[in-house]
Amino acid sequence: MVTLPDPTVTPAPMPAEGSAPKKPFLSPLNQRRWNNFKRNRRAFWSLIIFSVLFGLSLCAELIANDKPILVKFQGEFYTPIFTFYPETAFGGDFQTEAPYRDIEVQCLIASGGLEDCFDDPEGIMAQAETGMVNGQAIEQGWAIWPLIPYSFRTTVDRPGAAPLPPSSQNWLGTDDTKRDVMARVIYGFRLSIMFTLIVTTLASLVGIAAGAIQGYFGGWMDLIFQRIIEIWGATPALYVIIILFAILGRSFWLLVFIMVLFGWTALVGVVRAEFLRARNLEYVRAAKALGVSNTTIMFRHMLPNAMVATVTMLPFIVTGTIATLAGLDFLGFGLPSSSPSLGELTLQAKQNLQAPWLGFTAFFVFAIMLSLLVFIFEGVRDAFDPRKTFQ
Amino acid sequence: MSLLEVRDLSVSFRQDGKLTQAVRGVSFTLERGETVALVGESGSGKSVTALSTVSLLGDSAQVSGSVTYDGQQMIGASDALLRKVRGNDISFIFQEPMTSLNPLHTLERQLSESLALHQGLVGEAARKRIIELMEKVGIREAESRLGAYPHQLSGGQRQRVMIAMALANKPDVLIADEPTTALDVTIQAQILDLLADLKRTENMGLLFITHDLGIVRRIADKVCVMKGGEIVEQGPTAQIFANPQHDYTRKLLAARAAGIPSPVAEDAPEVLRTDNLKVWFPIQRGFLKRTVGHVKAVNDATISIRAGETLGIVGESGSGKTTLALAIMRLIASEGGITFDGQDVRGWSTKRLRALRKDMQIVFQDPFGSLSPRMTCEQIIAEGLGVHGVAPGQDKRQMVAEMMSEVGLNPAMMHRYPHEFSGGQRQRIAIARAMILRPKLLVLDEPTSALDMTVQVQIVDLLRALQIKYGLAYLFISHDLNVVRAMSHKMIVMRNGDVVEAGEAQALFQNPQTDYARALLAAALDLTAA
Amino acid sequence: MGAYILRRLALVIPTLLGIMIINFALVQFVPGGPIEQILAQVSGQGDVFEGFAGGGDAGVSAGGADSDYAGARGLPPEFIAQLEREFGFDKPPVERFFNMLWNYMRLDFGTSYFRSISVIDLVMEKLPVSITLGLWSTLIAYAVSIPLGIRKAVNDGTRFDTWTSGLIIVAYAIPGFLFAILLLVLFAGGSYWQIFPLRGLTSDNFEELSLLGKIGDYFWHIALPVTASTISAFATLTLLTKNSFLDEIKKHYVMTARAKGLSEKKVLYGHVFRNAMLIVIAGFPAVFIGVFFGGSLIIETIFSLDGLGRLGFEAAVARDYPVIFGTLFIFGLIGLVVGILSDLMYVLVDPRIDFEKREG
Amino acid sequence: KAQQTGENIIRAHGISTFGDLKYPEGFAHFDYVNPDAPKGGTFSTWAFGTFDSLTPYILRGNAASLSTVFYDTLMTGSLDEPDAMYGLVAHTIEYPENREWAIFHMRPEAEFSDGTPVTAHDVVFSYEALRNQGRPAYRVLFNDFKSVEALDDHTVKFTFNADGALRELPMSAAGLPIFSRAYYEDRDFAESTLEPPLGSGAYLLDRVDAGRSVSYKRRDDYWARDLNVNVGQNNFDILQIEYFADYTTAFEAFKGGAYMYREEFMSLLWATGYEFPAVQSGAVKVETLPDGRPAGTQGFWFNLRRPVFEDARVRQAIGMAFNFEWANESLFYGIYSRTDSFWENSNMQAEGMPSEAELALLEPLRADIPEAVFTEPAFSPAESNPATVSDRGALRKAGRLLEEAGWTVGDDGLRVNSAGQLLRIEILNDSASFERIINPYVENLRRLGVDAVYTRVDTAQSQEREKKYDFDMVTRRYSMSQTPGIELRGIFGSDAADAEGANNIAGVSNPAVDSLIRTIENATSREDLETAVSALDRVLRAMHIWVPQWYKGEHNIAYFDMFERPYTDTPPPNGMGEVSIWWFNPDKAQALRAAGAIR
Ligand SMILES: Nc1ncnc2c1ncn2[C@@H]1O[C@H](COP(=O)(O)OP(=O)(O)OP(=O)(O)O)[C@@H](O)[C@H]1O
Ligand SMILES: Nc1ncnc2c1ncn2[C@@H]1O[C@H](COP(=O)(O)OP(=O)(O)OP(=O)(O)O)[C@@H](O)[C@H]1O
Ligand SMILES: [Mg+2]
Ligand SMILES: [Mg+2]
Repeated sequence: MVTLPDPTVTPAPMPAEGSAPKKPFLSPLNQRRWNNFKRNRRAFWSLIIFSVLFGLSLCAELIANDKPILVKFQGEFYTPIFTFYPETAFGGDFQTEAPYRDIEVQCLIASGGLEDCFDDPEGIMAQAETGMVNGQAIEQGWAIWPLIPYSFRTTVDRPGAAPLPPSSQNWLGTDDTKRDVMARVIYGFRLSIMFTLIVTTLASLVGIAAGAIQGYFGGWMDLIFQRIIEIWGATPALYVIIILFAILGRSFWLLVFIMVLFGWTALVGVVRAEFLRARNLEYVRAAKALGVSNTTIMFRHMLPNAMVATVTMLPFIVTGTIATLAGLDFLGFGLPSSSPSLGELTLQAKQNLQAPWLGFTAFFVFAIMLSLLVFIFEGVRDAFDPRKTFQ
Repeated sequence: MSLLEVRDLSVSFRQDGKLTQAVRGVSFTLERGETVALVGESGSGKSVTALSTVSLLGDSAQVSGSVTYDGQQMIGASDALLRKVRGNDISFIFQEPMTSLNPLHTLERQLSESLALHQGLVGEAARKRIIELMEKVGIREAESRLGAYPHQLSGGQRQRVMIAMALANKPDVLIADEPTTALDVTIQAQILDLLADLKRTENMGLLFITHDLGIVRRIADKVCVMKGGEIVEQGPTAQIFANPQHDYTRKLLAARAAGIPSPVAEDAPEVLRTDNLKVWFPIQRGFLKRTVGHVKAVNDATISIRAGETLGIVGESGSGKTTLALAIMRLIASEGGITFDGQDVRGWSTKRLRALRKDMQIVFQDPFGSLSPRMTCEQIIAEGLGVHGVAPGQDKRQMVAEMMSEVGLNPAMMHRYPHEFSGGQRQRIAIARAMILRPKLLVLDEPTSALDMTVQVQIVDLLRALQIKYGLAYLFISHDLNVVRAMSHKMIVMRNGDVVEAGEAQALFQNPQTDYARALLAAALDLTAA
Repeated sequence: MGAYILRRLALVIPTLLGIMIINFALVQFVPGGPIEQILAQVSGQGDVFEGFAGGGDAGVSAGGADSDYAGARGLPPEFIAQLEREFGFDKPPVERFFNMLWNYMRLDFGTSYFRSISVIDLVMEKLPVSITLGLWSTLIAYAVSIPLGIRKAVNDGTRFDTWTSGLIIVAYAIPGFLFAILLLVLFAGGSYWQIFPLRGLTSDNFEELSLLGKIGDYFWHIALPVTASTISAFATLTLLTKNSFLDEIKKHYVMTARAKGLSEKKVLYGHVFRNAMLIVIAGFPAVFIGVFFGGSLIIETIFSLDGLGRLGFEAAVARDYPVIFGTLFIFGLIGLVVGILSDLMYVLVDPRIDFEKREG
Repeated sequence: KAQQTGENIIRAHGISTFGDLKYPEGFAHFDYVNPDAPKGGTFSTWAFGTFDSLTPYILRGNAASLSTVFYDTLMTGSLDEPDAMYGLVAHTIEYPENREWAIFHMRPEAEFSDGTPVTAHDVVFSYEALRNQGRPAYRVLFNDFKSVEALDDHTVKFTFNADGALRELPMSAAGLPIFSRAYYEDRDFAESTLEPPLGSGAYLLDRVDAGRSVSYKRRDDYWARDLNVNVGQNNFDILQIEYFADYTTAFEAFKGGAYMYREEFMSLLWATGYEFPAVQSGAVKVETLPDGRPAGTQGFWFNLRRPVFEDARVRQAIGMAFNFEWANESLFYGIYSRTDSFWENSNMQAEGMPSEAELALLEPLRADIPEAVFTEPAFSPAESNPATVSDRGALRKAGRLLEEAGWTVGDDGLRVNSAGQLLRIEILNDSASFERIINPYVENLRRLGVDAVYTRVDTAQSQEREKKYDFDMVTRRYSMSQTPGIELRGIFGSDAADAEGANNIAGVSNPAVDSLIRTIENATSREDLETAVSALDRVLRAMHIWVPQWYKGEHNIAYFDMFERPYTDTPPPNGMGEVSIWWFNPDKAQALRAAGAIR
């Protein structure tokens, strides 16, 4: 049998031909997609920035906290972020957790636990720098503080009425409860992103699957399923939230659950429509002829081609989820108000027009997050577009 | 000044950062009233050359060189100029009619658009002209077909719509990229006559891309032979045929599917039989889609194939061949019995059928449409292996590479997406996909229509070899009676959904019983003889 | 198809029934009911909008208000019992449910617990606001987004694409109510430019205006709220259009259309549009109805517009069950019909589509 | 002075709780009015939300602000006495000393705006309408009414239940609005409507734009226009109320001159918002005026039914963790003052050590009263350090109290008792504006080792939980009367401690308190009353049944400089009378208009 070499292609050695089964990390196709993605500079950098931001926010406790990362006290090391120490451990008088931000406690740490700290902490601390207090040698201690010495629930000691404008102490000012906005944004970013990623992933998976099944099989499956969704869609989420909150108490995971419960229908319609159309296409018939199972046809053959709407909407569903959360916070049905939610920040921005830094912060966080997501997903779309070519 | 002059045309495609050159340094001219035939190996750049004449290639293509129409430079021309020229002065018949029609527009709309655009013809006048055009290209009951959507037409019907569309405005230049592949010989002859007519009366220049050397000999004034992106030889038709210079040309002229299939063992078991198979498509009208009648696509088809046997199906375009094939594969609803491998699969659930699918495969008439656009060639060919757990433990990629070589594709292209192949290459991917499973029954719906002679011979040889080796049964649908003859043991002739004649292939060829079959075979001989 | 439509229509009733059952059951578990709401009002609390309308200063604002003297004495149990009787809570839930169904069957949706107005009238009262906000913002969003998305698809990756993306994303990211407040303070408040009115759909003297004056007055009033509610609406639609077009624009039939010599616009709108925009087109009935029955709680609040957004929220929080059930029923019914229309649109857009069961 | 007739029947032109009246029969006008106040102009202010009804007396509907102006009452109060009433529709009231009934003699000239006379039958009808279909407040009130009958066309007699709050009942009766019986013959009193109602009052409906604005116009033919109780009052031609659904919008509207008068309730706006152009140019006057009424009694109330709160030391300690000084400076712009008494901002609140008179009341009850009442000055929360939320000193003291009460700190920094039970309290709240106050408080409590949680629910749910006493701490505000009486039973009485849905939210159940309430109810003179209230205040404060919050004893107002009033900077104690005794100065208005400040 003659094999005609294809003239248009510079004969390249077969990848992985004959050689040992050393599989590359990515299949060639995925490699091609990844290369396409990388070639979209905007998407690529968005992904990097987003990952860095998210990664940083994951260690929010180390970046913004009202406890030191590391304390040396009387020769011993303490890690307050991870362990509970009563104030008495540092020579204080409370058995409750040491309030490390209190000047007294800072003095105790610096001076190795001198009683005098309760009377004149500033003075003792100044002396402690020298290693001698009132003529006596002390065991000097120190504490390493996070970059932002506030947690999301720490009230800042700064004179004046909240919200306080940005200053060297609070880079983005404080909110209306005198909490550091920067710290809250860091934690809030993490919380919102975690929340939305979990919710979006779950809701989209369920929604896409449901839409796919309905659109693909049609008939009674579609008819009944759609009615169920209609009934479900007419259920006032607010009441379900109220009921579940009343029974189970407000919590992150409960809200996740509720949002998935009510969020999954968002994609069903579009996916169903795309599938209703795509199931008539020739390549689906071809796949059937090949004996490919329904699930594989749906998810390998049809979904990638029916994903336009989904991929386009995903970043918006992601931010939309944050917005919904914000809306719930707004109406008082969201996360507990001490939680660092971006929604609460926007609400405060509305309530405090005289404090524009709140609104600007909220806006920038949303804008940055959304832009990054949109650009990333644009890159993903392009990467999966077989016809997309890059210069 | 020539009507169309191509100078030093080169085209490269960008994929994944690399450039691959598809056409290099192609030059030729086309005069008024002249027919230039572009022949050559599948994947040699014919379609790309044709498309670049009016800048229809996508963004990924880089075109250099010059193409002038009537003295106007087309490469890099303004949109306005291109728009004026396209459709009116230079018309196109695309290679793949199945995917080239807007799926959501009715025939009437597709056709009337050109008329309205360049001739300002609307309303009743346009309608009359459309019907006239459709009848010219041999679509019967044209009036009732006006409201049909492309997916309701057979492959050949779609191709004819494409042709009608191209001819609607009486262009100066017609570029026809394999315009008759899906047509039976009778219609083919009719179309060729029509083209010749136009050429004569309107002084039209015709750039004709085809694999059918018979046609070339019959209508071309000049022939350009392409291989590997270059024109390796060009000259007047008679000269080329009489005295080919290039190796490839010689090989091409010599190639021809010949011989007859080796006989089937007497005791070969029956793989498939159908009993009075019937497929009627409802004709629906109005918003509520009331059924007002039926297109009787297949009526009472009773066939049977044994292992190692090939059943050839011929018949005019639209006679129900594809429909029959699909029904046998249980891909569309049908009435009547289907027995596969001794089991009556009529009432089987799709799930149950799935296991059987390994043993019954089909090569679709529309290869492009049948390839998932977002899967690479490798994934497409290998998919069946995974689904059916064929040859576990073997390196799938290796198997795919071998299969690709066998059908004449360079395995290095396995990471490309379907749209990055030529028409013939796609067809071969579809064949490879089916063959890699070594099914007991293979339905081939016009599997060689887009292949040049050399590759065609290769494929026919391959099919025959595999048939002998594995005892495969083929259902072979084709308009190319040569190939049918070379492949088939038995044969049926279809017309308007009915099987009008059935029997041993050789006997039928020698001695057709019905008028229809006789006419069909005569036309074929006529064409080849011309 | 006819059979399918019949099936769909036949399913409307069980679906509605399902909606009513679920909601009725749900409501049985909601802590606090209309009576609690009345009690709260009696003791001077319970304004449902206070929380986000920016009011309230931790209770002090309630000062001076003549709160009910009786609030200090506690309501007599007989009174509560009487209220329960009035609201029908003395009957078992099942009986109440069937009563309600019976009434609904006669298209009697009852009256609000808290106002002497039938649910239908209440909805009608709020409609103008909702229609105004919905209609104009939808129109604007569609009129801008679709052409923009198409242009972005054609110019994919160019500078134009980048900056328009940036713009719509930023617009989307602006919290709508902040933007609304900003507009209000800048263009309607007393500190900057007092160009637009602060609230309402029309002026006090609307009746006396000439027709042209009326139209002008109307648009003058809705300029700010519509701007505020539209600002974020472009992003999704634009990008959806763009991406759908990107998917479609390189297909063969587009090449065919080009080869016919059609202008780019005709190719895009005449050929690609219908193929690419199935979802958008078919979603239109829903959007269109959304226009009528959508509500934007916060925009309505800020511009003191009394629309369905506020009605819905108020009814939910105040536990005004007749209003809740009534609106649910009416909107549910309309939603179901629109669902059918929207599915028919699919078929109209793409004749290949059907809803029959497919052999897998 | 009221004149005595026969067997202790009193006939007078007015009535008050203890019988003392500032104004004699035939007085010319109230002291606080300007009898020559010019009539004219428009007074406009704003209201929150929307309205859909003009009848404020029924449950249905959201009545428009000021929609009581349509109606006259039998008698009317004065702004400079706590509880005195003088004849309006009635010229004379007649009642026995024990006040078991009251007869009102009505002025024959009184007429509704359609010219029909106001008769005793209308009063009876009004009573019945309110009793059967009116707001719940009336039904509660009418529990103490035995009957109302028209003795003749112009004489109506109210008879009260002997065990009711007889001291106040005649005044309650005198304050009822009078509806026209004829008018309601073909109308349903219980339905809310925007139809202009028929009354006999000084104003008529001018125009109503449903939900957006309502205005009332002065009647020139008002029958009581020159009556002494009305002299110098009802000066504006038009009273107009603009509705806004959003506070910011409302404020912006004021800045832009959409309405002319605004009382500011938000510290935030008051502190930061009033520097807009119109203020700077002097077109808008910004003033702070004292408020003479008892401030609302607002605080976090403990649910004394809960075992954790059994020990008063626990309650006191939890109170100490609330740093009001910080909150005031950090959250309220320093505008509020700390509440320490239940009768804040009034002379009834307890001060220092108990007086002789108080001791006389308290001594017999000593057994049931915390000892501190006798040994320490009336309890006031200690001041905390405003610079930081958690005042170490306060927390240290609180911690000590908790330790004494047996709650010691465990290994995780939270307090447990000897039974190993966690000191856990839940603060229930339904209002967004409290979050910023509760959150730091909760943080502070946690620092104290109290496992405090904060739960936000919606109003109906919070009402339900309060009704069932399912909370540990909750914010509640009671408006205290200037003449406290029987309502105290509801708030602090042991009868109300356990009944579901009662008003005694804290669940106070103490015989001494009950006894003091009875003393208050039965007080026969204002001095006695004040002594008893002050004693009760002292006792309640020593019991630590709440964590008092804050109050604002003043009005913050801003208005376009076109209104004038009969006082300079001390309004009558019971109100500023901005709609009733202020008047319009057209010259000033003209000047403003000329300056472009208003349109
Ligand atoms: N979905 C459909 N709805 C209605 N009619 C259809 C449909 N599919 C095919 N037909 C009609 O059925 C007839 C047979 O079509 P079929 O595709 O089987 O023809 P064919 O023999 O394969 O022709 P060709 O050689 O042109 O491919 C044609 O007239 C075609 O128009
Ligand atoms: N978009 C594309 N990207 C990359 N390569 C392409 C693309 N389109 C075509 N090619 C390659 O260019 C070469 C020429 O293709 P062309 O379609 O012109 O072949 P052809 O001569 O028409 O063949 P056939 O007879 O099979 O239709 C082929 O090797 C094909 O694989
Ligand atoms: Mg080709
Ligand atoms: Mg066919």
